Amino acid sequence: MAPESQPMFDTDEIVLNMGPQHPSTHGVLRVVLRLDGERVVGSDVVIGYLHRGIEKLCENRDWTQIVLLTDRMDYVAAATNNVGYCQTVEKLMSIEVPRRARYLRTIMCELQRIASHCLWLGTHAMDIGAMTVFLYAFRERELILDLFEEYCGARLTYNSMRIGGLPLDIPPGWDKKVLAFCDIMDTKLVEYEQLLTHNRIWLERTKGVGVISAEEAVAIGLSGPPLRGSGVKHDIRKDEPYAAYDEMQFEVPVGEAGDTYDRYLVRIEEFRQSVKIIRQAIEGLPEGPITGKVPRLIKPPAGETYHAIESPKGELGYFIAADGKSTAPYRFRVRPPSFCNLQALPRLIQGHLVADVVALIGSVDVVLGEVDR
Amino acid sequence: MTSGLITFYAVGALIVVFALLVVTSRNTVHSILYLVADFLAVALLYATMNSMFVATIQILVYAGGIVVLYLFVVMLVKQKSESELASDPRRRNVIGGILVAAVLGELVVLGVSNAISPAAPSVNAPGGVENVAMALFTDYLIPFEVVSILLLVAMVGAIILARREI
Amino acid sequence: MAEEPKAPASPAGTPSAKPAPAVRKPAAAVAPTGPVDPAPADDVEVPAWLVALQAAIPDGVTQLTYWVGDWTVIVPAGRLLEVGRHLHTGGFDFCSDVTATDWPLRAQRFDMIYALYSIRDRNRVRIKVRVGEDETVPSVCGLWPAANWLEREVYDMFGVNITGHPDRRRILMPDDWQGHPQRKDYPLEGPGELLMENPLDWLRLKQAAQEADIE
Amino acid sequence: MIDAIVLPLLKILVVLNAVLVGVTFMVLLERKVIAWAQARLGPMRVGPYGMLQPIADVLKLMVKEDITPAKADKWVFTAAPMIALIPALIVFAVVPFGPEVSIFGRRVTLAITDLNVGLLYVVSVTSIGVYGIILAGWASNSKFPLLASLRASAQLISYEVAVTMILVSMVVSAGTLSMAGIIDAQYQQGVWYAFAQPLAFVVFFIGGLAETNRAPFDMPEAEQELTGGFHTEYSGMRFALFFLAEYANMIVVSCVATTLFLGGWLQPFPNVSALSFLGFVPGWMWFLGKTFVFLYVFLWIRATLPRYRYDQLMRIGWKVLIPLGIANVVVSAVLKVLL
Repeated sequence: MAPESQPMFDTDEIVLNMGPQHPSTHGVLRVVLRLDGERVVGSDVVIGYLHRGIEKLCENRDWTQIVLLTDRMDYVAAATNNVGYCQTVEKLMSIEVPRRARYLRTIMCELQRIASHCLWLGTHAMDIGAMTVFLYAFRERELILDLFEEYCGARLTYNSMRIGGLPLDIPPGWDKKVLAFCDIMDTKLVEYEQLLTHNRIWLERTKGVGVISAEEAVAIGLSGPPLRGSGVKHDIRKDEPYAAYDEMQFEVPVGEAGDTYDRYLVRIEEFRQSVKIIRQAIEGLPEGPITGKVPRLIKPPAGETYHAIESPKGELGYFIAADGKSTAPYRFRVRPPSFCNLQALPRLIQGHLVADVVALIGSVDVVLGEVDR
Repeated sequence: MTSGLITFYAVGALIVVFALLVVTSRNTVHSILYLVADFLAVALLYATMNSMFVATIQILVYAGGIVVLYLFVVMLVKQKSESELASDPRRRNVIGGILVAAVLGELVVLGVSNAISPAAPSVNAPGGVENVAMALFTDYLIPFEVVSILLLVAMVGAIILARREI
Repeated sequence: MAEEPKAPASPAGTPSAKPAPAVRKPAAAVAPTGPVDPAPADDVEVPAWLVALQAAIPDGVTQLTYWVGDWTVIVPAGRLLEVGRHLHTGGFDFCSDVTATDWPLRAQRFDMIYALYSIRDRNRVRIKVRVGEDETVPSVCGLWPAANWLEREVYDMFGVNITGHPDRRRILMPDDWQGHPQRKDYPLEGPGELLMENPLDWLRLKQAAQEADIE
Repeated sequence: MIDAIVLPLLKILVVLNAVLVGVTFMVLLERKVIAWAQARLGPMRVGPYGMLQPIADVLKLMVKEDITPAKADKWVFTAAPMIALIPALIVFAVVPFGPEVSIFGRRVTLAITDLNVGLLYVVSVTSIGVYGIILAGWASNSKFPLLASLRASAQLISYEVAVTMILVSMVVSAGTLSMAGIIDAQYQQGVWYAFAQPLAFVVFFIGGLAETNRAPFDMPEAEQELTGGFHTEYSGMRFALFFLAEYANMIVVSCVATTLFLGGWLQPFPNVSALSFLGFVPGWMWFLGKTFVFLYVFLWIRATLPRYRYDQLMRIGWKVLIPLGIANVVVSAVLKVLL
């Protein structure tokens, strides 16, 4: 729907193309808005600009080579993708992962959640005009990237997991550094809250914007913080515990009104819960091997399974079918949380103003690498 | 005295030129810009007669307020392209011509009858703040109140007409 | 009752002695004919809601499978909406995923897979529907609006004929794209000319090439 | 002859250069202040601690290509930035920088001119500034700038009313429209109006923020939504003119606020004898110091506060500031009569 170009501005509907190249669409997302003045009358989300065909690629790669490709889907939380994939294959081959590896996986997932939420907070606040929070959030994210760089040598695409456990043990002193990071994070969270949570302008820009009820959120397939923001207490870490989450004590933050402000509060509380989990996991880190009994040439028996984990964006599910003979999965399917959360965008922005569309894209927190795969 | 006279005529000429430009310019926005320039020239005229209060009010009310709304209207309303304007049948009617001739005639008569003598710029300028204030609130109080009520009615009417649930 | 996987036509896999040389292994020698749907072993106790489902719609469930802890219900295309409505009212309110698998050498080529989750009772089930290339499958957007984009992606990637979908357009590929990329007979390196005219010839050509490569 | 022609020209020269240089250094100050607020250093590369950055900016903008969009209305497109800048600069004619001072034995008032309608002059000239923004939006002949220019003009007009109401109440309590007169009134009454009428002070400051499209009200050039607002199509020197206009407007609002509310060049507690030692600091130093405080607060607010949505901004303008302004006029008038 290319915008029709009238010579002069007339007051009926105009079509505005937000994206695919736009400062606040967090990647190559195109939202075609039909506006009546400032109000959004209708919208259509156009995606697919970053489609690399990862699912098809994985169906032509070995089981171990696929870990690399899962890094590149949600590039903001790469370790979570790796954990999700490895656990699905371990479930297929019913491999028992040693306790130390499960603890380390939990720590990595929670560190990745904090890093992803830092990026969300920074860009979300920047879109609504609070520039300083962006710099603060990225300063903390740098600390996490350093931790990951020390562990697996990379800052973005970690390749940090292997089927059956971890490729290498954590360097000495790494756990001390993680604890140090947790202390810093607690003080910095107070800074974020001071800047935003009780800020009148922030309240005015986020309260009552993009309200969605619990039933509607479940029906349209929202998951993760957007779903919990509407009051649905569903967190896969609690409902279907994986890695070492069954041994961790933490609460699942839930909002009430289901507006942008509640989603913001849910994610800010998730920061704290993640720090709490990391502390418990580091203190209780058991000794022992870091990989289970894994055959040298990985060939899962014929069969298929669906395994979901709680990524920072929502329910990240892997549906993998093996045919028992070839060294590549027969069917490799990813249920990306950003894709399903983005589906709710037209419903959320209906009737709002252009400025709210920007706030809502930030509030739904999508990563286009995961949406387009 | 002669320097006062020269400036008066210069500014006067400026006003007339701008007024003509307003009427003759093809593009509507250009004509509005000339209108703004015209009002500023009139304000300049008041300034040369050193009644600064009236000059600043002229800028504030006319140039800063009313013409901005003209510009709003012009920008929002769909423009006729230049070609349509030229061939618009209604422009070439006779009555328009007669009216213009009549007005011009009156001006000439007025100009000739009382010898051209520019109002001498007096020191205690009639346009000073105190004089205007005193006049406004003593001799012309009733018309002032009537005009303010009229404006109020106009505002309320405008709001009712543009009744979109704001 | 479980379907025995047919022995694949040609000897399987690559010679095992030599370590994997090339970075990318050639794809499966021959695409197997269909998924392994193992029947639940006898010591596994069928959950109540599954029994209730089978009771409520006797011919709705053609087969029940259990594998590494997942329950799958194989349903004929005609009864999908009925089974879906029963499960939806039974608590499966969250449709987490809709996808498909392509078994090109099987009569009913596609497997439509609906992964459902119940937030209240915290359990998962998968509905599997076998669909041929020319058959149609009803859209479940009425029951779960979440399936809207998921079904659009299945249509875009596999070309499964989904009817009753409110807005069935391509979602990831450009609108004027020819062919459906995630089909097994769609070459990894993108559409060549031969593929456009006759995909099955292309597939046989590719298999012949692989066999020649093995001797 | 000298007093009538040469002296004013000299004053204009000094003030104009001071303002233009001041504006370029304002840009550096803004980037530095926001950088410090965000735990980073800001420009450090050009000159020691980035001090020569403004010169680099000006040179960059001068040599950059100056593009005019194809179907744009050429004349209006080039005139718009000038129309935006000129009012911002000519307002400095009435700003009283300092008291009477004698240089080389000649009494010189540190203000270009002292109109008896000074304050009204300020209001009327700033109201011309809105043309620059409207015409820029219209002349660029593309959808985004047009939307932005409509927003900007609506915002300016509504906040202009609020600010004018406050100025009226200041005139009521000071008794004169002339800027120097207001400062003397504050000296006679022995109190700065910021403390005499704190509400007016706050409303004026908020109105000033909105009038210069700054901080929480920088709707028109909200990059996130309208890709750059009304100066999307501008580049090179014309864009620099808009930039200068924005910062010059900021300085104007700060100067007017200092004159009206912080007693211009008066030292704090002028008639308290104990503090008379403050007298050695010259008047214009006080004036510049107070203006700098205001400018710093402008930048500080930009670093911390998020941005209002357009309809909230209009609601605040019409439903909060203007009623407060009118109420302030009434109250100060009643007080003036009673006291």
